[in-house]
Amino acid sequence: MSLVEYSACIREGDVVIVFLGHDSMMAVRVQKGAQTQTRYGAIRHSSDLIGRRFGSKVTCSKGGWVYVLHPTPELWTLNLPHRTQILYTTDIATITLMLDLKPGAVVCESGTGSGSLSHAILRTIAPTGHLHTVEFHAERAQKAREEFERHHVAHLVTVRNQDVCRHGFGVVGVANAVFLDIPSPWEAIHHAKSAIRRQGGRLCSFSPCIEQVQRTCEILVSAGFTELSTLEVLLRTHDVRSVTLPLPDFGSEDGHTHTGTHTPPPPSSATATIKTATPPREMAAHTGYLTFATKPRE
Amino acid sequence: MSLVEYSACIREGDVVIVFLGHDSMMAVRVQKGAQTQTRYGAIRHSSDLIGRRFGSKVTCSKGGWVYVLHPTPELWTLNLPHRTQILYTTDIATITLMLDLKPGAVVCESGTGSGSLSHAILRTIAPTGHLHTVEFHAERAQKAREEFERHHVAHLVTVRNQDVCRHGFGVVGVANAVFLDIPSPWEAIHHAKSAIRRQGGRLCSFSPCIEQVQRTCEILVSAGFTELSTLEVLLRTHDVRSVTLPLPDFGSEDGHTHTGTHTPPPPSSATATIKTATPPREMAAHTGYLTFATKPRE
Amino acid sequence: MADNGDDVDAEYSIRDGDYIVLKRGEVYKAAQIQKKRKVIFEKQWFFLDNAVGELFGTTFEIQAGGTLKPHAPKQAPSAADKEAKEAGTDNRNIVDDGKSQKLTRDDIEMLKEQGLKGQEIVQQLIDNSTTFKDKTEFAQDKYIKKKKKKYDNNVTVLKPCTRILAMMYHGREPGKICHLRHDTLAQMLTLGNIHAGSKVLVFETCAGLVLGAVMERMGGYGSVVQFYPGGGPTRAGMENFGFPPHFHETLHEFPLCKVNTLLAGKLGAEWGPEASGDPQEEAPDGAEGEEEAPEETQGMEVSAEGEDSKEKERKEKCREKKAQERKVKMEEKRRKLVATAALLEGRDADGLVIASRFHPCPVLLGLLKFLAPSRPFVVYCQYREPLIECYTKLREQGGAINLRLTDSWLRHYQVLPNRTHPVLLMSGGGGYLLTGITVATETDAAAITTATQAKEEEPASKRIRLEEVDGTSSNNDA
Amino acid sequence: MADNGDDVDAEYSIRDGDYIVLKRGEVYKAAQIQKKRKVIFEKQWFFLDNAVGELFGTTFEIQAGGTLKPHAPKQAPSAADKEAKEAGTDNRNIVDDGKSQKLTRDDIEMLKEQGLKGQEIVQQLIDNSTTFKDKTEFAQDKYIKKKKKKYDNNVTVLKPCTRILAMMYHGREPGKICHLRHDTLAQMLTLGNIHAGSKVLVFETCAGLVLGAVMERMGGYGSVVQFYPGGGPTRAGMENFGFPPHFHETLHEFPLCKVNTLLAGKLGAEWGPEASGDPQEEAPDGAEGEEEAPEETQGMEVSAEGEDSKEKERKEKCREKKAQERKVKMEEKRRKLVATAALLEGRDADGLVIASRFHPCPVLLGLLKFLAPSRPFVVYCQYREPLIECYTKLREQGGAINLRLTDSWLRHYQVLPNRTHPVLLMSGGGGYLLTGITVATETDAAAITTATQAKEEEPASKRIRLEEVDGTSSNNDA
Repeated sequence: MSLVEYSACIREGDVVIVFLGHDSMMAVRVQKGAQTQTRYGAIRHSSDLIGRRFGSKVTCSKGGWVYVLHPTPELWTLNLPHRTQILYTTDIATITLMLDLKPGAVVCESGTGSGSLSHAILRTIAPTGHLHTVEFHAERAQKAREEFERHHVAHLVTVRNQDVCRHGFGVVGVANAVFLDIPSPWEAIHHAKSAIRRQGGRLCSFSPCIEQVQRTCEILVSAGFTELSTLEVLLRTHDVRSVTLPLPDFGSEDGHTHTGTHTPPPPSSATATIKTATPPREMAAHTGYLTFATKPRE
Repeated sequence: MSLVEYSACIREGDVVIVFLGHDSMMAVRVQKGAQTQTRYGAIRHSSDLIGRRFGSKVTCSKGGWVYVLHPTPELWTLNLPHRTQILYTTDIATITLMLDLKPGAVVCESGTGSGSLSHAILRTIAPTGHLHTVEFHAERAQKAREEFERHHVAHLVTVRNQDVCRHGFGVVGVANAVFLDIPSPWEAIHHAKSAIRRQGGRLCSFSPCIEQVQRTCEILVSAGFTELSTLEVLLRTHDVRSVTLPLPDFGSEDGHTHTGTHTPPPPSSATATIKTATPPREMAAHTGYLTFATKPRE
Repeated sequence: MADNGDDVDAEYSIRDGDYIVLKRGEVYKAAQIQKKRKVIFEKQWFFLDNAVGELFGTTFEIQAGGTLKPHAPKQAPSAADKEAKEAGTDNRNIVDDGKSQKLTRDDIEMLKEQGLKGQEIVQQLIDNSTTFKDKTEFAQDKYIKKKKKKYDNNVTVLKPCTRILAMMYHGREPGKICHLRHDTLAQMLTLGNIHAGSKVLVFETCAGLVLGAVMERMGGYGSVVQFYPGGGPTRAGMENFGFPPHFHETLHEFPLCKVNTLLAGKLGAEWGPEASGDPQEEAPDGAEGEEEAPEETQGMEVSAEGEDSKEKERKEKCREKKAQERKVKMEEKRRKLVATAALLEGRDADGLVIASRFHPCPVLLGLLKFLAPSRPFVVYCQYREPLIECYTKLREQGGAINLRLTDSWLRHYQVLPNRTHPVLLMSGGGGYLLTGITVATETDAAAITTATQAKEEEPASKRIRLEEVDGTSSNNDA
Repeated sequence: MADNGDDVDAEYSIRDGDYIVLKRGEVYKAAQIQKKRKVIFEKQWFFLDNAVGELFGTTFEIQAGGTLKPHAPKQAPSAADKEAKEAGTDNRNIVDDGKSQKLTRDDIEMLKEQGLKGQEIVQQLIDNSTTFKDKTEFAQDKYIKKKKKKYDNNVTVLKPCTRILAMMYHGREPGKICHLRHDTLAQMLTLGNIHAGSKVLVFETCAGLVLGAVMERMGGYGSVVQFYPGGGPTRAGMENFGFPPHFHETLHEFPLCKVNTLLAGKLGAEWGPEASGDPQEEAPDGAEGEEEAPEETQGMEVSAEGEDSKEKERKEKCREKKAQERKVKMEEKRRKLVATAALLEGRDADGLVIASRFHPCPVLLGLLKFLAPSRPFVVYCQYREPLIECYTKLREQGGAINLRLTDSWLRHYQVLPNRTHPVLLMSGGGGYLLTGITVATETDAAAITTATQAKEEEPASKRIRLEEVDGTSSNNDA
């Protein structure tokens, strides 16, 4: 198992996603002899997980069953330990496309945070690209390093514990793309610029507040970035379901409703059933503004 | 005919909406002996309009036909002469509800602009309310007055030609609600406050740019307004249509497709038809931010 | 029209029996002022007695024993909404050791005893939280909301209106109003051109909220006909508006199950003043149904028991009295039905508003027949598919133009210095609307004559004329 | 990995034969560098010859005779996007007298002769418009766009990529790509976990754009199987990416009409290396169809005419040669089909991406069988209803979890000092996605064995192992 390559079967040391049901999952590190408690009972790693094919149904000790899934960056995003606010898949997908990421790309990121985006970047730039990720918070940087090791992607990433606004990304002229998710992105723009190759590249800054976007755009323009584009993407999940609608009873022309005993079946209980999809009662209305820009060739 | 009361039949002097087809309409002032040219030919007012019931089908001189509709504020909004950018029905509906407008309400508005919102306000506050509308531009104020006369609502409205930021609404302590659609709403907030009754009332400010909203909100708070709420409403129209989707031909198990001559009818041309509704290719993404606030009782 | 004196304060004063809305933050609850009656709101109970005589919009503090004490104006809600917040932009420095709150439970109790108000306690909690400043804004808001809810003891008394009641229902019980969002209701009222003096048809199963909203916009002028399924119309939501009595006189009701009879022109023959119509025969009908049923069942149970003659006599009298009452009631009902039928027979209504859990297609096609030409109609449905069907059927049968199937998108903003952004959560959907305008169909010639005749017999309320303005060109009236 | 020297400029240099994208403002057009070949873009024609040797990203000025002259870097696009604008907030002072532009047509011609560039002319027009400053921002933008389009003679040459091509297709020919919006494509690639080294199945009728996007994300590692309906796969959109040759070696194709044969396990028997399979029999088949048809028709027409013997002989030879060619072609085709079948037979593909004008339900249910368990799939459809059906069917038959039906909403912002607001127009919808993850069904035990065996026979490209990292616990591998 690796977060950038599929395997068929579960091995010791793997991180697997235990799928308990709709919107209920957990990430589990597989260890010989270990047990994991779920609401359906315990999963014994040695007999229930190791050697099993990813995607298998596993019966827990109480008789309930779960599926064990191969981790992907997207499943990891839903199950990772939060050390910060994280980026979710909708934004990540947009960032990945708009930064032109692909295998072989060199990317700079700050901050690493909980590593949600980092894993998605690594998946896309593997096997020949590299991620330089900078995290201000020492403990978080260390935890990220450990996760990258566990997910077998450590060779693709360099984690630096420093302040990107002061000390930049630690590399110059190598990046195809830079991503910023920091409180004052405008303070890191010149570092971002110098990190990008002289042949040009792409930049993305993620900010929750419009004032941050405004300051960032101003600096981006003055730093010579072009093709500025600020956007928002919202994903809406629809609940597919059958809905039964009663049909109105307008009565017969002679003034009686059809509910009388002599006209079965009573149409006042007549219904029509439709298949439909309904939006959620509440959904994310905002995560942040995504500002993209191009550094033209020097 | 009046924009605040329905009539059954068309009379001379009425403004009627000639409905030519999907999204194609025009407002016409009915005058004895007059003619109106349409792409379907001429409409002769005396014989084709006067005395006819609203909603009738009228045959034009070239044989094509149109419907003549009773004007409503909503149809007027779609057909009025643009003297400025105008407010559209989606925002108007939200403004009307959120300002608690109803018959008898006294409303202050600035600027009058093309009168799109004014007519909708008048419809809602008639027959016992009053609209005080202030327009900076003299010619526009005059045109608005003339329109109100023609639409038989002049008794419900006072048009003032002045700068609301300098001279306010011309009334004090009478308004249930104030609406601002001006470049610097923050300069009119104190006038708005004094125009509202001492028992309290509602305020709405419409601004296209977020910086205007920020400045306005700041002043609203310092002026003692409460329950500040900034929002956006976007309406999306869906095109209802039938769509025919081809079904894939996976072939038979013996390796031949069903297109052979011996298996009629050929399923490779099999299709499924569904009824669906599709969003427009392009739609309005922004008109302005609506900021609402309450002036508490004094 | 415009008034500015002390004399109008009466209009703004809270009186015994008034319908009101309680508010705390974004939470609303409809209630009625009833003395010595306990009200429960946000897990707190109190009495509204002290609200009487105060002005609408007053914020009260809930004191020991559930009595209300009015705040001075100004001081109240705005201040409570502004915390001195200083947000961290991420949780960079937060180490969760369970020791972030320096105030103990005892400390808080002491603050309460010292007379600190809810908002002040929340501010104390914020000031004494070592991690608050470093929390992200989202986390701060969550924290404040949680604490506020726990320690807030303010409640504001508001005058009900469509805006507030629509937000209340959508927030508390969206299922009761078919998930109709307030901005969608706003579109309905405007696109339906609901206004004073018109004759509007309403069919809704939104607890009466839509009916109330329509009546508010009518302002007591004109007439509203509420169609209803089953036993009787639902009006709780409308009652919450607390309309003055004359508003209720403009409201009429008509059972769905009589629509076909009416359309066939047979209602008059059967129910008109000439036909005496046996009410007994009508009793088991759906139009009566639910309301009457329990009473009758009770009666039958009692008569099945063995009784002595005195008791029997009493029962007999009681039964006779009840029968008499029922007869009077039925007669009243008949009279009202006939009056409502007269409003509909002209097929010249000015507007139609549908918002129900019923399949909108048959409802719309049925009720559209009562509209005059050149009048708008609006149909709300929580789901898209039924309105696609409506649209298709209407296009097939004609008689309606300018059909629009729409949905809307509503987002709120937080506007604060350097922290402006959309509010983080929004409603996923506000339902769908189908709107259109009726037009005369080819075969309308006859109908027009009928309608014009019927118009003369309409109630006066429908015909409030602004003669001084409208009459200028009446010589040209055909 | 990280490189920073002049040596890598080659990668960024435009060469003859390169696939490129032309850009002006928000308008894109895919093209190929072909010397002396006229290109038409935005109603202007020119030759791309002078682009050869320049770097991607260069902006050129179109000069007289259609030759391109490169701008110096920096000077180009950013400046052109910034007008010194001063917007009126309404049209308060605009009186439309048709005299608002002080420059005459002759003046403009003179400016052109003086060598003023498009952007400069537009600025002149703005400066000489008496009403420009008073126009609303929206009207100003419209004015500038119109004038720019008329006088702009710059064009930028870009290296193709998914982002640019997706925006190009959506902007120019959305019908060709089933109205797939670029943000929706972004979701597909990410939710499909498309990455180097995996085996991905694609079925699309989006001109090859989706195929190209998948291949870009695979980076030439792994394998892609494109299923196709009718005569052959559509790949124009993929060609526009200009992938290096080794990318094409990872691309395989399989006709939809052979899916059932393959699933029945009968393809090997009929098409395998043992069976010689008469290619003639196969020719009229759908798998061949369109491509071959015109050729054959022509041949038949010719043979019907009367001819002398020499001519006949020549024709005969020609025919023989053609038959021979066809046979070779068929053999090649057979070989490829068998190879692709081998990729599919193990039913262990890593991803499935569907985006077509076909009803997605049968397509999805059919192709899902080729996926290994615990693998994501994504289905795009322009319409909602077919995906509701997919969802329902999948829930019934099982084998997939975490099903999500989604749509997305995309809005752009104008960020300018004191004029920040959402861009005034947006796309009404980006289509719908159904995503999910496959799981083993109860009856999979047998399939697992088969799949594991099949894995050994897979092409090496599928199995790029990062042994140094991944091998640490291989002793635990079952």
